[in-house]
Amino acid sequence: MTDWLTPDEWAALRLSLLVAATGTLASLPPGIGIAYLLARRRFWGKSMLDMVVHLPLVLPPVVTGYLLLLGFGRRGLFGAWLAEIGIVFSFRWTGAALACAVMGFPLLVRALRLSIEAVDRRLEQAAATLGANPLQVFVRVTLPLILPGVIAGMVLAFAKAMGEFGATITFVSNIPGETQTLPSAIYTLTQIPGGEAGAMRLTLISIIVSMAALLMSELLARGVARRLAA
Amino acid sequence: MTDWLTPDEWAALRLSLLVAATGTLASLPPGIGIAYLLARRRFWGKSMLDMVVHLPLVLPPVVTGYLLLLGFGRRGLFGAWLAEIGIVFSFRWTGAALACAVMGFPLLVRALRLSIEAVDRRLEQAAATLGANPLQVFVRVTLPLILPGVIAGMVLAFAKAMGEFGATITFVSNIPGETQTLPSAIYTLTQIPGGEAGAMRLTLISIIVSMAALLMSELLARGVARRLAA
Amino acid sequence: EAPTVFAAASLKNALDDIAGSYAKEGKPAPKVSYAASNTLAKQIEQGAPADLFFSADLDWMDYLAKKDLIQPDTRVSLLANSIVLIAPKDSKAEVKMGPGLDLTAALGTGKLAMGNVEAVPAGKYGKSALEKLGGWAGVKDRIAQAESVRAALLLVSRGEAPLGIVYATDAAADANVKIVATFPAESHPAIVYPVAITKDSRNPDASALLAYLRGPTAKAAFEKQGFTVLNRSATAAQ
Amino acid sequence: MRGLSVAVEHRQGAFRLEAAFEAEGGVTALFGRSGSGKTTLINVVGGLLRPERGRVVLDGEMLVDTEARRFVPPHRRRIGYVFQESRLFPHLDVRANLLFGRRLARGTDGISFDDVVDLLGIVPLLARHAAGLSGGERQRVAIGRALLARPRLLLMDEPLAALDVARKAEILPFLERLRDLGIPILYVSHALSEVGRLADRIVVMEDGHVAAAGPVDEVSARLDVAALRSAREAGAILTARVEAHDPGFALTQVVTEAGPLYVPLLERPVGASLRILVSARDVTLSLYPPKGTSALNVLAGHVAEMGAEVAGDPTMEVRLVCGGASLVVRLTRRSLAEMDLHPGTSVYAAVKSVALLD
Amino acid sequence: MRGLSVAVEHRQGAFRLEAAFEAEGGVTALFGRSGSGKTTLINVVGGLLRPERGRVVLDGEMLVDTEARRFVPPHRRRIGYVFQESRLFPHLDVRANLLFGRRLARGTDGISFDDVVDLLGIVPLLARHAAGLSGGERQRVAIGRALLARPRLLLMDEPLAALDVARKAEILPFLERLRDLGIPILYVSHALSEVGRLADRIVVMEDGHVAAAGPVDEVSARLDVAALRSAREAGAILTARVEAHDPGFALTQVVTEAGPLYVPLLERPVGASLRILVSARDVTLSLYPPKGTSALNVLAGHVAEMGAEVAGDPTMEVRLVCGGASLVVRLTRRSLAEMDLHPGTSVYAAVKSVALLD
Ligand SMILES: Nc1ncnc2c1ncn2[C@@H]1O[C@H](COP(=O)(O)OP(=O)(O)OP(=O)(O)O)[C@@H](O)[C@H]1O
Ligand SMILES: Nc1ncnc2c1ncn2[C@@H]1O[C@H](COP(=O)(O)OP(=O)(O)OP(=O)(O)O)[C@@H](O)[C@H]1O
Ligand SMILES: [Mg+2]
Ligand SMILES: [Mg+2]
Repeated sequence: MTDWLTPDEWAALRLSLLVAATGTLASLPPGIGIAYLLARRRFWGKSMLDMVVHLPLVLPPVVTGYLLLLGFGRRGLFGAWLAEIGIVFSFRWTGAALACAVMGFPLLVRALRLSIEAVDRRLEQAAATLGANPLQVFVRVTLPLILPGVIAGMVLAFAKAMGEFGATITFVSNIPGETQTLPSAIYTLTQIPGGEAGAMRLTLISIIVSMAALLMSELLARGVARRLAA
Repeated sequence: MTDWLTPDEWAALRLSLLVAATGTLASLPPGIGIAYLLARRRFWGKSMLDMVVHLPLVLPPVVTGYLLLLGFGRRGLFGAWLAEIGIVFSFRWTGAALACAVMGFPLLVRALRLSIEAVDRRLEQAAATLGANPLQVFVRVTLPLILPGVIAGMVLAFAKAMGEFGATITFVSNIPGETQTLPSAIYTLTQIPGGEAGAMRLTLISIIVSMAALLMSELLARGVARRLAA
Repeated sequence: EAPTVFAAASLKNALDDIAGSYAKEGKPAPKVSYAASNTLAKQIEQGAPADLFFSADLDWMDYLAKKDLIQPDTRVSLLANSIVLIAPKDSKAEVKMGPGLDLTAALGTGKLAMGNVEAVPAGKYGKSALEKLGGWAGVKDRIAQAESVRAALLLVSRGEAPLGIVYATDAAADANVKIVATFPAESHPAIVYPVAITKDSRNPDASALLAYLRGPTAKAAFEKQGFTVLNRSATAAQ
Repeated sequence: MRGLSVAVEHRQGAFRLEAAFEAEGGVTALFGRSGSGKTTLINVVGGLLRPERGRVVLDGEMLVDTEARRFVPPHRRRIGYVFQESRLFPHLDVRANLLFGRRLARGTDGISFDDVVDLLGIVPLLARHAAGLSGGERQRVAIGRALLARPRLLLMDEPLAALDVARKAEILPFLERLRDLGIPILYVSHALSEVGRLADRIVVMEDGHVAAAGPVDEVSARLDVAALRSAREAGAILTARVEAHDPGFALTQVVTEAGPLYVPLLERPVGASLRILVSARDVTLSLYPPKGTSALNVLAGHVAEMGAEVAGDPTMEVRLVCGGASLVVRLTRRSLAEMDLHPGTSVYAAVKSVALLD
Repeated sequence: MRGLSVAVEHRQGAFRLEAAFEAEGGVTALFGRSGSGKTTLINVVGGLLRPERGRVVLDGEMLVDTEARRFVPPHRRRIGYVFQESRLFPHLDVRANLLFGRRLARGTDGISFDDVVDLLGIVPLLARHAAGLSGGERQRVAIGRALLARPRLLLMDEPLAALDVARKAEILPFLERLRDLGIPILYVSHALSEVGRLADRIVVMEDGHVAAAGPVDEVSARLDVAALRSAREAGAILTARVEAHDPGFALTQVVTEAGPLYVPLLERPVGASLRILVSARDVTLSLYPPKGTSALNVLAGHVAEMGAEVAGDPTMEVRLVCGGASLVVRLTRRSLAEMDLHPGTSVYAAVKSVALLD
C-alpha cells in the first residue's frame, strides 16, 4: 500500500477525508436550520437567502474561492475578525473544510428542504397535541422522518467535497500536508507532463473512498426506509 | 445594455442560457428514469449505477471533462460512432450542454430519487386498482406527486450548469460564440491581472440569470405545493 | 523550518525532484503549493504564508512587484521555455515556420488548440508569435482556447484538433504528439519563469533555498524537464 | 364460470392468513374482528398482495396461481377497491379523482357520472381538492371513484364506517342497485345490519382463517360463530316476496317462509323478491298472542335451539323455527326462566316493524 | 371554573363554522352529519386551527381569544386528541408511539401503561411498527397514545368507527372509567348508542352551527332535531340508581324516574347511580299490560308528544311520559292508527332488556 502512494499523496488522502467529513458534518446543523426556514417559514428576504445558498453552485468555483479569500482570508472582512477569537481559516485545513462546506451547502440544503416539505404535517400536529413543543416536535418527529433526506444531502455534500478543488485551491492554496486535498493533488498532476498516470491513480482512490461512503449511505438509507415502510 | 457587455460577452450569455437550458431539459428524462430505478427497483449493478451517477460530483471537473473527451470526442469511444449518425459534440455548443448535463446529473437524480422515495405507494396501488398500468400510474400519479422534486432537481442542475466550466472547457474548449459560456468567460477574466472588474460584472449577470430561474422555480413550487397541501 | 514555495503547476516535476535532493542534503524540505500563477499571486496578496513565489510568467510577478509584495532584490528570471507547434503523431501536416506563417491549410476544417490567448501564458506567447509572423488573422476565429496549456496539449493528443501551440517541455513528454515546428525565440516575448522571495517571508531558509534553485543540482533537474536555465540577474530580467 | 374463488396462504409477521372461500355474483360480506385479516384477504383479491401460496380465480380467469407462477397485476384485473383509508389523489380535485379510472376503462356501460355524484351527495365538492374534505366526504368520493372505473368486482373495506346513519341509509340502496346491476361486491363490515341487508353470502374471518361461510340466511342464524355472537346484533336473514302495498301507511306486506311481515313501503312490483334482516334484539317473545301492541308483525313458531350461557352475560340466544325459516332471538336468561322456554315450546315472536329493512 | 366554553367563527372555503357551546366535566358528545363541522370544531379546541374570531376557555384558562390576540399553542394545552385517521408515527414502534406523550407529560398520576395496553388489547402489538397494523389496531394505539399523555381534556374524533362491535363493547367501559376519573372528553360520534352511553351533554352540529345542545337526557328526547331523528336510533337517556342485584340471572334492578328496570348485572354497589339509553326502536307499546312475554321491563305512561310524519317514512316518533321521565318510541304509522294513539293515551311501554346498557 505504502508503495502505492507517496507520503504527500497519503497526506492528501487523509486530509481529504478529514476535510470532507468536517465540512459535511459542520454544515449539517446550519443546513438543517436554513432548509427548515426555507421549507416552512415565510419571511422577508427569503428569496435572498435562497439565492445566497445557491450561489456557490452558480458561481465558477474559482470565483467562490476568491470570494472566500476576500471574506475569510487573513486580511478578509470576517477573517480578520475571526482570527481575533482564534478561528483561522486561511491556508489551513479548516479553510479547505470551509470551502467544501460552502460548495456542498446548496446540495445539502436542497435535499433537506425537499424532505422537510414532504413531511406529513399532520404528524407534527399530533406530536404537538401530545405535549411536544416545536423543538421536541422537530427532534422527535420531523428529524427522524427526514432522515432519508439528511443521508442524501450528506452524501451529496461529501461527494462534492471529495471532488472540490476549484474553490479550495483558490482559497487555501495547495500546500502538501496542510491544504493539499486529493482533488488538488489530482489537479496538479493534470498540469504536468507525464502526470496522467498519477492523476488516474489518485482519481481511482477518490472514487473508492466515495464509493464506500455511498454504499454506507445506501445501507443506512435502506435501514431507515425499512423503518418507515408501509 | 449593449454598452454593458461586449459582443463576445453577449454571445457568452446567450450561449450559457442555451447550454444550461438544453443540458437541464435533456437530462430530465434519463434523470427521471434512473432516479426511478434507484428508488424502486432492486437489480444487479444498482450500486454501480448509483456510483456512476455520482461520479461527476466526486471527480474534479477537469477529470470529468477529460473522460468526456475520451468518450465523446471526435475519436472517442461513442464520439466516433455518434459522429457517423450526425451527432457531434466536439467544439460545439452541444458538447457544452452535454458537459453541463453530466455535471448536473447527480444533483438532478438525487432530488428526483428523494421525491420518488417519499411518494405514498398506497396511492400508486389505488391507481392500479383503477386500471392504470405502471406507465399510466407513473405519469398520472407519481410524476405529479414528485413535481416539487422535479423542480428542485432542475433548479440545481440549471444553477450548476450556469456555474460549470471545468468540464466544459476541458471537453469543448473555449471558442467565443461557440463554446464560450459565461463561466468560461469569467474564468478567463480571473486569469488576467486586472480582470477582476470584468469578472465581477459577468458574475453579477450570471447571478441575476440564476436568481430569475430560482424565483421562477419557487413560484412554480409554491403553486404545486398549494395543490398538494393539506 | 521548511520554507513554503508557491509555484506554477507546470514546474511540479522539476521542483519535486529538486525538493527531494535538497532534503537529501539534510536541509528542511520545502513545501510546494502548485497552482495557477494568478491564483498564487492573489493568495500572496491576501497574506498567504509563502516564502518564495515561482511564477510561470512575468505578468503575475510584476503584479506582485507593483503591490510591493516581493523583495525586488531577490527576484530572478530563472528559467526559459519555448513554444512549439504540434500535431497528432500520425499527422502529415507540414508548416513552414517563419514570417508569412500560414496555418490555414494545415488546419483544414479543424481548430488550433492553444491556451487561452489572454489568460494562459502559453496562449499569450502563441498569439504574439502568430501576430509577429503574420498568421494570426487567418486563424483567429478558429482557435480552441483551453483553460491551460495542458488542456491544449490534450486536445491535440486526442486528435480533436489537428494543430496546437504548447511549450516545448509539454510536447516533449507526450508520445501522441509530434513537434511540427518551433517558434523562433524572437517571435514572442521571452518566456521566462521568474522567482522571488516574498515581502512577508520571515523564514531565514528562504534565501538558501533560492540559492539552491539557482545551483547546479537544480539546473540539471530543470534541464531534464526541458527548461532552459537562464543566468541573467534579477535586474537584467526587467 | 362466474364467481370468485379464493384459496390462499400468506404470512405477514406473526399473522398467518389461510383462507378459502367462494363467492358467486351478488354481495359477499367479509365479517370479523379487528385484525382478523379482512383487509389482507381483499388485498390478495385486488392484487395488492402476492400470496405465498394459493389461487384466486375470478369468472373463470386465473388471477393468481402460485404454482403456475401466475399473477395478474392489479391494473389488468378490473377489480375496484374502496380502501379503508380512502387514498384519494392529493394532486387532483374531486372531479378528477372520480374520473381517474373512468377514463382508463374501456366501454360506455355502467353507472353514469351524474348518478354517482348525485347519490353520494358530492356535487358541491366536485371542484374541491381532496385535502380539504371531511372524513365522510373523502370516503364518499372514494366510493364514487371505484364505481366509475367500471369494475367487474368491487372490493369495499368498511366503506361506510365514517358515515353518519342518514348518509349510510342513502348509500346502501345504491349499493343494492349495483348488486342488482350484476357487479359483485366483496364487502368488509362490522355492522351486521349492513351485511344482512346487502349480502347474499357471508364469510366470517377469525384470526386469519375462515370461521364460517355460506348464504347469509344460514350463517347468520348460527349460534356457534363467536364473531357473530359478539356482534350482538346477530339476527336472521329471511327471503321475502312482495305481497301487497299500503301507500296510506307507507307499508308493504311481504311474505316470508316464517310468515307475513310488514316492511316500509317498497318501490318494487308485487311478486318481486327481497331479503330482510330480523335482528335478534328486535324480537320479543311471548307465550300468548299479543294484542293491542305497537308490534305490527307477530310470527308463530317454536323454540328450536338454545344458545350457550356465557358466564356474566345476562342474555342468551335462542333459535326459533317459524314456518320454514329460522329466527334468532336474544333475551335475558331471566325471561327465559320466567317463560320456562325449552326446545319445542310454542311461542309468538313480535318483530318490531322498524327493525325490518327500510 | 371547571369546564370548556367555546364560541368561535371560522371560514374554510365555502364552509362556515359558527358555533358556541359549553361543556362541564364528563363526556360531551359532538353529533352531526358528515361535513357538518365536527372535526373543524374540535380542531379549534385542540389548537390545530386558529379561528378567525372567538374564544375558547378551558378550566378558566383562556386558550384562544382573538380579540386579545391570545392563542395558546397545542403543546401547552394538555388536550389529548384521537384523530379520525389515527396519525401514528411511522418511524416509531407501537410502544414508542404510546409513550411519546407519556414522557413529555409531567407527573405520575393518571392511567398506568399496563392498564391501557391491556384494555385496548394491544399487548401483542407493542414491538410492531405502526405501518403493519390493521385499521382497528391503529385506532386502538391512537387512543392509548392520547390517554397516556395525561391530558386534562380528551378530544376523540370517531375513535370507535373502525372497530368491531365486540371491541367497542370492551373499550366503552374503559372510556367510562376515564370519565369517572374526571378526564372530560369531547366525543365525536355517529352512533347514538355510544353517545348515550358515554355522554352527559350532547352538542348537535348542523351545517357548521350548533342545532341543539344540552344534557343528553333532554336533547336526546327532542323530536325536533333532524340530525337526531335521522340517526334512527334516537332514544332517551335516563338516570338510574342501583336497587338490587340478582346474580343468578346476572341482572341488576335499577330505579329510574320512569320506573324500575332490569339491566345486565353491574359491579356497582346498591345505591350507585348510572345512566341508561332507551333506544326508540327498542320500545314496543301496548294498550294493555303485556303478559307472558320475554320483555322484562314494562313501564306505564302516557303519550306526551307526537313527532312529525315524514312523507314516505312509514315510521314516526312519539314521546311518552312515564313517571317523571320522557321516553322516545319509534313505531309505524299503521300501528299508531290501529292503536289510535293521541297525546294523553295511556300505554304500556315494553322495553327489550338487551336494549339497555350492557
Ligand atoms: N406488514 C405486516 N407485518 C406484520 N403484521 C401485519 C402486517 N400487515 C398486517 N399485519 C397483521 O395482520 C393482521 C390482519 O390485518 P388486517 O389489516 O387484514 O386486519 P383487518 O381484519 O382488516 O382488521 P381491521 O378491521 O382492524 O381493519 C393484523 O393483526 C395485522 O397486525
Ligand atoms: N381546507 C378546506 N377548504 C374548504 N373546505 C373545507 C376545508 N376543510 C374542511 N372543509 C369543509 O368543511 C366542512 C366541515 O368539515 P369537517 O371535517 O369539520 O366535517 P365533519 O363534521 O368532521 O365530517 P365527517 O363526519 O365526514 O368527518 C366540510 O364540508 C369540509 O368539506
Ligand atoms: Mg382492515
Ligand atoms: Mg370529521
